[in-house]
Amino acid sequence: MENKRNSQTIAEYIKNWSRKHSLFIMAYGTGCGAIEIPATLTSRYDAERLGIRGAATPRQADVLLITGYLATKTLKRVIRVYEQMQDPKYVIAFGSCTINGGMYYDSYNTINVLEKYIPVDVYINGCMPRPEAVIAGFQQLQDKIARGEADNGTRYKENLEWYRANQHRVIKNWRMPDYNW
Amino acid sequence: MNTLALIILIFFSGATLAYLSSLISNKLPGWVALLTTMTGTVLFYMSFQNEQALSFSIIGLNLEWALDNYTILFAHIIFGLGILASLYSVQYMQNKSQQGSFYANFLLSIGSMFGIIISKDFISFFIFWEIMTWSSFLIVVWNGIGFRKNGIWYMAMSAIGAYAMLTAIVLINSEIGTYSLQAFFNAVQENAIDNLMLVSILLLIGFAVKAALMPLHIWAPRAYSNTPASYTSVFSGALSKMGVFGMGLVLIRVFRFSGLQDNFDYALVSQFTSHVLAWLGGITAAIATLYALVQKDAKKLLAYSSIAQLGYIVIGLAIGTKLAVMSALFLAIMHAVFKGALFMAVGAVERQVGTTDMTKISGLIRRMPWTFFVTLVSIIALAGVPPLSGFVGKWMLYEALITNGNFFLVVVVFFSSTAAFLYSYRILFGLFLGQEEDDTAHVKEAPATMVIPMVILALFLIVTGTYPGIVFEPIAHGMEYLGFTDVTWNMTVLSNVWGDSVNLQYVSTTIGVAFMLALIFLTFKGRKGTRGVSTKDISTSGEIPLEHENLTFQLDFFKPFERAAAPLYKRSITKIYEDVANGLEALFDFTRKIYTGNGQTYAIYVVAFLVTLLIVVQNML
Amino acid sequence: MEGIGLKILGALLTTIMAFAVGMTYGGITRKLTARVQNRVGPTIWQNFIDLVKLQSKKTNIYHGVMGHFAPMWIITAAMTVLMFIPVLHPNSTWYSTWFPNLTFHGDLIFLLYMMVFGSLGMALGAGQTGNPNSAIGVTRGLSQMVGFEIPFVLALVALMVQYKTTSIQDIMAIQDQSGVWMMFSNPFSFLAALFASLGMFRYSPFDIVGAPAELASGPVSEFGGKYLGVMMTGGSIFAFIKLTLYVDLFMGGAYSIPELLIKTFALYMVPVFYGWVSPRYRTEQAIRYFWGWPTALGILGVIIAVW
Amino acid sequence: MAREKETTLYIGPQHPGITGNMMVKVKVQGDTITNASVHVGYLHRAFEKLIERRNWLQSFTILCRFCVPEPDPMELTYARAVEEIEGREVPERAKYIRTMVMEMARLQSFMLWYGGQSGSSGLYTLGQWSVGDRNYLLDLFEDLTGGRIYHMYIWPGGVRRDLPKGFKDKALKTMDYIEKRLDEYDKLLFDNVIFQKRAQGVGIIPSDKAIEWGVVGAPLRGCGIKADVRIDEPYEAYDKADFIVPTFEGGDIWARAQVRRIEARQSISIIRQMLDKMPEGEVYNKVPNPMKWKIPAGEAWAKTESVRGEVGFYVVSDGSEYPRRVHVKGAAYTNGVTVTEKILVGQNIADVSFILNSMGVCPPEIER
Repeated sequence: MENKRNSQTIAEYIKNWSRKHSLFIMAYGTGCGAIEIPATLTSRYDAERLGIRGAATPRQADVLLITGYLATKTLKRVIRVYEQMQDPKYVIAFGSCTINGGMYYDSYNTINVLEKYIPVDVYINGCMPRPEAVIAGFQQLQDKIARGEADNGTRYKENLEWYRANQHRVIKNWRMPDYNW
Repeated sequence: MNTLALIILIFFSGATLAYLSSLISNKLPGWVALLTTMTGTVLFYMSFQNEQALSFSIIGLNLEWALDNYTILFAHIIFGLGILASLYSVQYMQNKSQQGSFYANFLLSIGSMFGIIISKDFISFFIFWEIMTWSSFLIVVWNGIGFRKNGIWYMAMSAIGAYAMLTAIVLINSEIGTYSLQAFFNAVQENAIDNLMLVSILLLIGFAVKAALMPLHIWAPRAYSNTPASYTSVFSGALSKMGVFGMGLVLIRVFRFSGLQDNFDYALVSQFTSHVLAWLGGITAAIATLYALVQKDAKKLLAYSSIAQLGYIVIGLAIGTKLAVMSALFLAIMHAVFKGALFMAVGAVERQVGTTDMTKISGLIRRMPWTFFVTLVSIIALAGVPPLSGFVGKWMLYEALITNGNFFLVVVVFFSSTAAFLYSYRILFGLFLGQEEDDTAHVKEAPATMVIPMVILALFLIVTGTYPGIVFEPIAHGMEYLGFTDVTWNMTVLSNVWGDSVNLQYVSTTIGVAFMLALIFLTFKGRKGTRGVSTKDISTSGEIPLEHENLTFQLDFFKPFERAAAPLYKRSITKIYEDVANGLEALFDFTRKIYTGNGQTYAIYVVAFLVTLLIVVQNML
Repeated sequence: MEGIGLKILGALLTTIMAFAVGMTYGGITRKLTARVQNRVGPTIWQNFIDLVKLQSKKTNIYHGVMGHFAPMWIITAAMTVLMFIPVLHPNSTWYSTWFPNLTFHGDLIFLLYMMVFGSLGMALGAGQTGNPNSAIGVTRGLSQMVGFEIPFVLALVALMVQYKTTSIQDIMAIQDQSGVWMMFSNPFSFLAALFASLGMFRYSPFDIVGAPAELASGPVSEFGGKYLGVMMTGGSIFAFIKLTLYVDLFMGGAYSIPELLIKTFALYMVPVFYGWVSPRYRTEQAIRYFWGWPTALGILGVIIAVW
Repeated sequence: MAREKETTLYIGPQHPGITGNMMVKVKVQGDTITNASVHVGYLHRAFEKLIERRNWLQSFTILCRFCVPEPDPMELTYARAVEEIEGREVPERAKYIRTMVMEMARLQSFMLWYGGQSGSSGLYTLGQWSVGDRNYLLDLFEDLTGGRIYHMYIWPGGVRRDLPKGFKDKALKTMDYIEKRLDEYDKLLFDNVIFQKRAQGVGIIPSDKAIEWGVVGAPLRGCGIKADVRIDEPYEAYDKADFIVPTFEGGDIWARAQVRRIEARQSISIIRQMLDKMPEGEVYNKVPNPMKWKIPAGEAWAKTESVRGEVGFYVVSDGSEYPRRVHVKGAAYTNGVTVTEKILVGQNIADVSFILNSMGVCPPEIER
């Protein structure tokens, strides 16, 4: 693990370094965790000092934040947004609900395990995670990027069939444009 | 036989032939017209180096026809556009009815335009002018649709112009006793005409109608948008230039080089008229631009844009300095080229899609790439963005205005040409960009005979953007005919009287190099894994649009701008004319009551009219 | 032809400087903005990092040929304008060695039009993507341009009339000879141009083109990765160009690079300061704003220049 | 189906201009909205159903998640309904604390509203300040309840804990700070000519229609109608507080913003009064073993005034450990869906997120 950074070529190192220090986050508040995003980005916690800033559209974004539980209706939109993002892309999942459903484990309208539908890089535990935890999560992601291990988009592409099957299982009304991944 | 007469004869007999051939087959007239224009053009270009002149007399009137450098300048426009338009026309008109009358009038108007510019006497000038007016009118109402809406304004305005011109001609004849143009110019030089200003202004009114100068422009949007596109390119490109041709003669030869500048009154009035005209041109440009950018129909938009562009040309002529006239003539030629190309492109869209309503079409870029290319080039030229030739004309116009001290006029011109970006984008976006819809999925590129003329025009724009000297040369000769001396020009360098210059070669080289670098960098870097996607694959906030939902922004494109400029849109000139017309109708109603049916009363009226006329004329003389 | 290598080197140097200065100013702005907002803020090199990141992103998609060309148009326009603009004062030694480029071969009106070239490309690219937000953003941008061009052109006309030239070098030279900067000899025109610059830089309250909360960043909403990176580069060069143009025209140009930096930075802070405390205008309000006081000032400036 | 003429714009769910996870689909002609429809359902978690499977105290974990920006009114309303069914007394001191918590929640919600206003209007400085300063209030909450966002502090029978040591001083200090900062925000926002131009005459709710449409909260008071549960049917210790409920004429964004501006000041005043007047004593009338706690059969309707307007809970008990039915009348539904759809028509695209923010739309509360 420690050796990984040294084994990178110079070009890879520069790429990963720049990716690490410039994370554009997708402004999509999918669940209640979104309430701590403004706090994270504004003056007290100031995520911009780490190079984190908001992006308005998926084309420009690097990080997709899944801020909490996903209703199936939202899941569909999240998949679309995620697929429209440009590689390399990362996913950070907030809160217990994305890990195992959390307090909504028995709700008929939310998904329980996010990992089944899109690949996740970093989970931030808690409900809701404090801004400090969010920033710690970001730093974890940054470390992962610097090590060159964050390959979310590739993972998704390689296991597309599996993800698609899972997605189809929960989204009954699948009316999505086709992508030639 | 003299070539000039031969060319005229070819066109007029070609017109007859075209009409007659339509009785045999509906496909024939197009080829006849193409053949005729080709013959005429070849004849002209074979012979125009020689000084051509012809004079003969019919029923006691001496008619003189001759070629000069100013004439040749406009002949280039007429024949260049004429031959391309007739080539374009063959396929464009393919499935339309009544081709016989269309082509007959088409050839008549081209022939009569040539007749106008070679006429060296007022009689043939006026006759050809009227033939041109009538033939174009017949094309405007050719399909019988919207005669009252579209044709009537054209006829009314043309009539005003024709009467003004006729009055002027009669007045000139009463002064100098001949109809010869040369005699008129000589008389002007010697200050032998008493009411020269009246004559000039009447002539200017006659020409302003064809040049669609405000407030005489209202026929133009209707007429332009109602004609088949193959003729509209000639209509807007060449026919409107006849007004410019005449205005150039009056404004430069009569006002500027009359040898009367020492006469204080005369100088004052001519200066005043020039200024009024220049401002009229400016206002025309501004208002027409504002109207153009609210249009929904591409043809109408181009029609208003034509009016605006002619406004710039009129400004240049009215300012009358060397640079200004040069810019005006350059813009006149360029306008013929890019507006010809644009009307052809829109015509191609009309033929392939069936409509030119920009709220109904979108995303044709992949279906009609050549048409898009032509439109793009023409629009860049129209907007005056370097490195295409529109910029050259605009640059000279601005420099002429600034160096001449027309500071506020330059702001008006700048306003209108900045606002022109809005409608330029409107037409590009409206037809070619935006969502690619399924209902235009079957659309194919226009046939080659339509694309080739357009592409030729576009290439001309590109070449003259860097080498405007190609066009400057005939312009300089033409300006020498108008009376300018030492007209200097350079192949690739523009310069004004203050000595500031733009080197176009450097401009286009820099743009080319920078663009190539960017192209290489962007295209070859990270090319792998990039896929072209359709316009359906856009970020609609994560949502998936429904089938019937429209994702192209089409309606009321520049609404905020309209709101901001609301006072400028308040009063339409058409409305004013309609008010006047209503007033006149009431007046005529009243007049009709005077007609009692009694012969004696009529006699009294006639006598009273003659007496009044006599008094008026006496006072005037 | 001797010295063509030197010329190319000079052109390269100009481009790199313009790029670096534009990017750094952007970074400094971000830092200062953060300080105003009680934050630490990113480093001032953050924009460079962002750019490297954007260039290192894969480009998964492109929307047709105009979408592909749009960034190129922008960078082409930026580089071309840069070649024709005198970065330093013609009398300075640095200028004659490194920065003359093609500045003797173009004038003010040419520059005005050349600057539009990039916007046109951007508009076309945004149009092809088919995103309605992009098209609305473009129409807003074009409308706003008609707004601020009026005071700007009035100021330029005053300038050209006052100095009887349209060449930027001559304008700078005359200011140098008379010893009075344009901004003092004709303050009204300068103010008109300054107001126009607010619209040109598209900071609040004139950031109506991108307006994230309204249009999700408008024209650029479909551009990511290298496209966005190239646009960003072009944008920073353009920022430098506009600032240098203002310095050349109204502040007598600069003799050395530090002087240039000080002057441009001072000018740059005007829209930035204004942006910190302003909400966004609606489009028609923005246009009306430019047609109000700035235009009146511009007309006053022309009148003063003539008499 | 034939293609529509008007352009469809999706504002949300993933859009910087939307408040939370919902969608406003607008049809635009030019930049004028001809038709707007608010789409919800992105956050549906079936709360009312889930509560039926939780016992009386477990429900509180879910209750506070009804409305993320301001969870406390939900807890209070539910607690009051439960207390009413069971007939449980609340100690006097707890009433004061509850009132104070409510006003603190209101205040932090106002701070967030300032942030939203800044985002939608492009005045980012304001948002950075106010959302940053909001953390001081959240610190107070943390001291008091242990949680930043979700508190679960108000329980049937009182509040869970008494004030911690030194809380009063800290709270007063924070209030002084916030009050000072509010003045600065006002200078930045309300004195700004551009904001005035943007806000005045935009997003008008006709005052004669306001009641008919079911407008509640600040938008209603912005129509000049004085309606506030806190004075109409005072609960907890509101009858002992001295405060005004501001009303403004006009019904536009400007009026609503003014209402909020004054209410924020009033909240500070109420918090100070509560801290001042607070009697000593118990804070919690303890419930028996929560897992076995049954309350008698019955039903109750309780309502409180949240920052978005009136929130009502209708709770039915069948005498078991679990609620039989909990129905929530949220404030945001009428304001955020039906009324917003109506007033968006005829407005500019630029004003959509402005109007949404001024209506105090809170998607999680709409969905439940």
